Amino acid sequence: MSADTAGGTAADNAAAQYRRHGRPLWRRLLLRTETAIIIATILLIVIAITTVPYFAQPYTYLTMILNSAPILLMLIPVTLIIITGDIDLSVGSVVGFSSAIFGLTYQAGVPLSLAAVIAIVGGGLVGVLNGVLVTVVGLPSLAVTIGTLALFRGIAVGLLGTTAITGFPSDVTKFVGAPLFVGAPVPMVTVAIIAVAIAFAVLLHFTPFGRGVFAIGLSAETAAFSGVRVNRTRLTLFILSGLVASATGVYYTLQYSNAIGTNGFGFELQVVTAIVLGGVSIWGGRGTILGALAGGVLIATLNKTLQLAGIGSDTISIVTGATLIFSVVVAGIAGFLSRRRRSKASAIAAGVEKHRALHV
Amino acid sequence: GCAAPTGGSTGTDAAGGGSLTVIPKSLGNKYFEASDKGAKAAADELGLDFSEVGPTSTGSADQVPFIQTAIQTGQKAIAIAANDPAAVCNDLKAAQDAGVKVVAFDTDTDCRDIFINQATVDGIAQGLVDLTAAHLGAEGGTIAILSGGANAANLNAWVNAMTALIKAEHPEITIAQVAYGEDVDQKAYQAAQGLMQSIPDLKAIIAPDTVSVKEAAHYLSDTPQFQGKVWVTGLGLPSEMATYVTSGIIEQFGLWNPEDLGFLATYAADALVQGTITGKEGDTFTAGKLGEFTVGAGGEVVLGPMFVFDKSNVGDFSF
Amino acid sequence: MTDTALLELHGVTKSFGAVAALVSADLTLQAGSIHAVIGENGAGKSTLVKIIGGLYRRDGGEFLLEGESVDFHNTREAKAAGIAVIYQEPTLFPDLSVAENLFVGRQPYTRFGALDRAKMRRETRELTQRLGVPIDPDREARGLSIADQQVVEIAKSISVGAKVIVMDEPTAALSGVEVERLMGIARQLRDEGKGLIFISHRFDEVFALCDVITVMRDGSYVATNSTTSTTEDEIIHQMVGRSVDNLYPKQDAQIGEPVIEVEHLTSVGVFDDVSFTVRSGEIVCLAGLVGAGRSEIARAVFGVDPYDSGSVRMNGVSVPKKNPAAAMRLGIGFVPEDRRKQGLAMTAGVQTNITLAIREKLARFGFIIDSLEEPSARTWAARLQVKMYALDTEAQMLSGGNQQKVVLGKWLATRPKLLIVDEPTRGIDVGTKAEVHRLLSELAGTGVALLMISSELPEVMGMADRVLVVREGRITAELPRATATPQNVMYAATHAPEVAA
Amino acid sequence: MIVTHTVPLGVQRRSLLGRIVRAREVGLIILILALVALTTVTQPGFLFSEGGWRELLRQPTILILIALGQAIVIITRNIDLSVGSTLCLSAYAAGSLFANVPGIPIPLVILCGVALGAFLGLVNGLLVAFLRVPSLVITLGTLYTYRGIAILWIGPHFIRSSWLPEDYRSFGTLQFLGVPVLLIVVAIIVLVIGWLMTSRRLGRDLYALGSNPEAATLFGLGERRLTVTAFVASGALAGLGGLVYLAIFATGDAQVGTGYELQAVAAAVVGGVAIVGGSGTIWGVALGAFFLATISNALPVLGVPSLWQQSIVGVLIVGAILLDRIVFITRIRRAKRNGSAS
Ligand SMILES: Nc1ncnc2c1ncn2[C@@H]1O[C@H](COP(=O)(O)OP(=O)(O)OP(=O)(O)O)[C@@H](O)[C@H]1O
Ligand SMILES: Nc1ncnc2c1ncn2[C@@H]1O[C@H](COP(=O)(O)OP(=O)(O)OP(=O)(O)O)[C@@H](O)[C@H]1O
Ligand SMILES: [Mg+2]
Ligand SMILES: [Mg+2]
Repeated sequence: MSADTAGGTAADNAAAQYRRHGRPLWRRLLLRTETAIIIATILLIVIAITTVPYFAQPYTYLTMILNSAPILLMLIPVTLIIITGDIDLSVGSVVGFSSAIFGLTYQAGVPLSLAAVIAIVGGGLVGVLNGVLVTVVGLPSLAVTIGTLALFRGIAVGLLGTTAITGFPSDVTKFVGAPLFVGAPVPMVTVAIIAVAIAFAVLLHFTPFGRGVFAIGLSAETAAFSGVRVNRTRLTLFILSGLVASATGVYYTLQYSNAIGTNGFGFELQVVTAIVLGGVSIWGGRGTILGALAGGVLIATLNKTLQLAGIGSDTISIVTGATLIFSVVVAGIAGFLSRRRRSKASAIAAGVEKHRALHV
Repeated sequence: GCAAPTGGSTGTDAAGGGSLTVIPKSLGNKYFEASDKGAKAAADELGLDFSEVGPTSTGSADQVPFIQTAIQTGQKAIAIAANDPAAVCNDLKAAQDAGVKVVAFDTDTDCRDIFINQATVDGIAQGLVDLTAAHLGAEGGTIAILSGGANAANLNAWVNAMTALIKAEHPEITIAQVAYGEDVDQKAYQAAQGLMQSIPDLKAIIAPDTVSVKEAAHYLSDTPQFQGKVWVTGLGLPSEMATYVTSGIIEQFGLWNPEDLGFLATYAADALVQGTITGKEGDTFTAGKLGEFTVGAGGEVVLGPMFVFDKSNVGDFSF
Repeated sequence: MTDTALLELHGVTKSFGAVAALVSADLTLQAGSIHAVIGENGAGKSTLVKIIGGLYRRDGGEFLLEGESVDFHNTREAKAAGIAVIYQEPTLFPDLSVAENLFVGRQPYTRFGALDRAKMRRETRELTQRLGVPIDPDREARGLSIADQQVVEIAKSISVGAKVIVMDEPTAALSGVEVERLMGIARQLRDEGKGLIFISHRFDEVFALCDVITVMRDGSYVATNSTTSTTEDEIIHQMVGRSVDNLYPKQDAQIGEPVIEVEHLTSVGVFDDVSFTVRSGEIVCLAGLVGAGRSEIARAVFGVDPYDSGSVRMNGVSVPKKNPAAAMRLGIGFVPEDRRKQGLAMTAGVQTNITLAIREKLARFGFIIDSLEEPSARTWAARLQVKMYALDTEAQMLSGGNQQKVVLGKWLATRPKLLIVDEPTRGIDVGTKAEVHRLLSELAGTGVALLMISSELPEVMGMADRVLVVREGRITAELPRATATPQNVMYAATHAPEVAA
Repeated sequence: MIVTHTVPLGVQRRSLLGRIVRAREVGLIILILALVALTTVTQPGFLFSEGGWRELLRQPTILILIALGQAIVIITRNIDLSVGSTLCLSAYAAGSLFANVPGIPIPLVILCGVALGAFLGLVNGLLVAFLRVPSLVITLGTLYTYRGIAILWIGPHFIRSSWLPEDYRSFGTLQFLGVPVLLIVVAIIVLVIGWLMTSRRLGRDLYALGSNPEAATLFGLGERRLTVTAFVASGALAGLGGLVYLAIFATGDAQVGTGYELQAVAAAVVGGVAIVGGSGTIWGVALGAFFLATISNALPVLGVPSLWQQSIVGVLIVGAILLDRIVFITRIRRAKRNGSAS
């Protein structure tokens, strides 16, 4: 209630009186999940370097990124989908699907690069299917992508059967896993991840299209009334997700020089985990690419640290789950306290927002 | 599952020796828990610093991080049963480049110094087919194969060998179908049901996978109508099969001693580290109580022939 | 209860963080009376209501119910104490049947321990009949008209035997007939000895219905007057601290060429063969009853809804179907009727909302950044004198009137050639209303064509150059300003076309 | 989904919804009968053999139980992804109780298994209700955590059929008038829950909450209590599912129930529960679960190659929801043609 405009003060000096932001900069920067996650990651690395033997080696970071590259790649477009309030659980199966197509076409004598293109296009088509079922037919994306999750995993397994296609040119597979330059702590794929991340970050945060994406997540109806091509946008995102996932499939196949139907099994939940850990609201409308990536990196670092500390993967999955819960619980408590101040109305607003909790 | 209820890894700091990391296909798998037990025993004898780590799932690349860790923590040797030989190859190579000796057991991979084979592929195929053929007798009949994971390299090798063998030596036997239980109880159970119901004159099922053979036996014991009609054999764990063998549902099934497998793998690893063997054909080394072994063609060491269990002995084994 | 008031509030305060919603609110409600609370948008009326209803807890002050001091922790307690609140947006459960909505939380059981649906059905039918609005008890609540939803809410409050019934802007979404019906019900309840609190921005209603009027300004009590002994001007003066001389500052604009031409627009089952044109500088009003299908027509023209046949042309260029983006490019703007669901992203900041519709225009080389958006957000928020703390204040934190201003700003920012406004002053106080009207006629003055949907006859009379009356999805009459009297409009809105024509 | 309904559509839905819901259950029954008939024609043993009949009727029981719980949660506009892990934990808990406490009464073990499930559900419920954290995130977290605990706890051990008392094992195959007792038990549970959801305040409140949480808060319906209740129910049913699993398979290791969560959601959706909450019937869900389970039961019998079975399941899931939607849309179209707008 800053500008007392009763009696019609001149518009421009009224304009001058509006603050740009309700909360001071430090609160806006520090009190957000992205920051918390990034800080947590850095802290973890520091602790690991000082306490975990063998951690402080380029090889650690190299392998860390190599192991998490598929997840980091896939989560980027899925982040946008979640911001619109939808969800795509089929990405893991798309990895297997494109891996199968890639392997089979290559085995059939198609040149590697062409095979890759075919596989990626295949993944794009899965995206089209998801998108059409969600937008044109109007089915909930959660249901649709659970279905396609089963479907395309099935097709991948069916296509390849017991065969594992392995004979990929070793120079390529070597290149894929190689460090950026001799002794570099990061592999080649880092470039790809960063490139994709920047492309999508710009798309999401600095284009009208991206503004539309957020608007859809905030209120699809309002977005539609504001000239956002809601369904077109959602369809586009599903296709992008399909393309990136299948590209990941090709990469994954080469990284482990092996095309089998089970490639990428269970990735979908890892992807969603990283994204929500990165502060993207599963209700849509809020989130950043940076945060989602940070979430992915944090999980990767956790795994690496625990493995080097000789802790078994059973404990690792507990830690992963606990971290995820902890992150939202902290946010929840923060919200709980601020709701105390901001009254129930916003609590109800939260309730309202909850409406979209599962409009996915 | 995991190594011990206490946590994913067990480290015993014994003096001298080298350090050995054993990476099973997945933690909590009964078969590999047994082999790891043997490996640990051997490690203690040899005074190796022993650790067993591995994934909880059997995804193709799930073992990779543990290989990387082994390299980083400067292990002297790795003994691995690869879920996906191709997927772990690059990192195993890296391990070898880093001077880590790589022993493959249970499942072979191209990137290793030596492969400890529980029994030759042909040996296993021969064993199972002989059991079945003996049961079916001269008039033979229709059989089915119920395997485990569709991508398990060793299972596929055995299945192929059996198919070839039957073609070659047993014209009276026809294989109607190869189904996959995917290492999941429920799937294996339903697959067994499917085979018995959908193949009218099914005489026998060969299940070269511990989960599959157990569930096949289980379905049989639940379903008297097929008892005596369908004969089930395969590779199973005595501890799991005991009930079915004692109740007469199952007459015979094969396996080797997984504890010995791990035991031998560990001795081989140690021999490699000590330099007593290099993994080339003709090398010989002694594996404690198991006696002397010779490295065969392609750097393969064979534990021994398949062991057949029946009423008389099934109770005597802990694994 | 002769002299103890039914409900008393003294010096009640409530603030939300930095915002002081209530500074010192007073209210004394007698049984058997209808008590109006009026004030500008943001004066604190709804906040007061929410405190009475137990949704908020007051920070300070007295709250007496039948002389007893009370302090509700939640809506349950308030209900139990005999207070029923009917919020502006009815809060029914769309998937439950009307009967179940009436009895939710206190359904009767048969002796077999199952819900006694027969009983619920019976009582629902009785209640709605008694209110003169029979509604099928087994019908899902989803899709009930706002008016019917309110009837259900009222029936609910009666059946729980509430002593105090609070209605926060119940008439905002209703048309004349429905308002009349509601008033009838209200009087009936008063005569049964209940105390009613009635919030509205429409003076005609307040004066027609209420016995006492309490005025609030900026969260403080101003005065309480008996309806018989006060005048509209006096009240307005108390409300805004100045006199609003002209509520309909209609300035005659230069009416030019047709901007939009709609021909034979038909959407099966919704509206039928709708044709009209709006010229530059002209204000055309779509009048009619709620449910007549005016919004649907507007939505179809703008392209959010599809239509089956007919054509829409902007300055001769045909506007593609079902494509708001294209319509906007051709210069159409649309202020929708439901600002919460269609006009605003409630959880987003004011800036985000204002610049949403012009994001493409603001972009440079296809890219857009905050600093490109801020200036226009500032300008438009200021030009409409939006009361807010900062540009990133969430829309849901603004009072109704200010929210509506943000929506208007959002669309004025697109600099439309044709602006469609659906119920532009719904739930807006006189002061702001006058502003909005001035704004709209200024807009017309600059040659913008205006298509206005309103259920408020005075507004229609005051603003329109031409009135198109819609009845059951058809345009039943076209009345130039001169002949558009309330009688004619209502007649056309309620009678078959040929009679009206 | 976030497709917005403009008023006329909304109006349509109201008048049609009842019919559509009914149509869905009928549709599912037809689908199931068709599937069974088809399979039986090709393999009479599928139905007309003591073994086939039994499996047909008892295999679905596990999925039905967890789908019921899932449905209750989804109806309140939440989701529970932790059911698979919960099932695993309670199955092993029961198993090891039998093993370690010789002669422990079976009902007590069942009670413990269910109680454990309910407790795990309670944890989910409390986190979701009191911190207003999206259930998808919380239960995704507990999916990992519970599974990790299971692996850590169970480790190399596994339930050996020899652990279980003979009565319990035979319970899996026990039949009453030719119907597996397991199915009878589950059927009773379905009826009870169905009755609770349709004819008791609690059930209606759950629907109300999912139908309009904002109104529920304004109304003071006890949002938190209801949310917690729903998750406890889901956990308890998953726990019971674990006990049924134990009875049927008499075995189990740390991987039991992996991936059940998505099956349960699929079953609920196929059974007609709107993912946005507020609508859907328990009967529909039970049928949906039965349908999905029967698919994976029938495909091997039909002799479909193992490797292609999953893709067929996928097609059928997508097909089922798609079909349902198409029926819905065409009905609206028809209704609109008839101009029954209002
Ligand atoms: N939950 C909230 N958080 C912060 N500020 C709030 C909240 N609710 C209301 N306000 C502020 O308190 C003031 C009073 O709001 P209120 O809704 O009571 O006004 P009102 O009289 O109902 O206005 P209208 O006539 O438009 O409904 C406004 O300035 C509003 O911005
Ligand atoms: N038949 C109906 N069923 C359900 N709700 C209705 C119906 N008709 C109208 N409504 C409600 O009343 C509002 C106005 O009705 P509608 O838009 O159809 O006609 P209108 O003449 O545009 O009314 P308004 O004067 O509100 O613009 C709608 O937004 C809707 O919420
Ligand atoms: Mg208000
Ligand atoms: Mg309207």
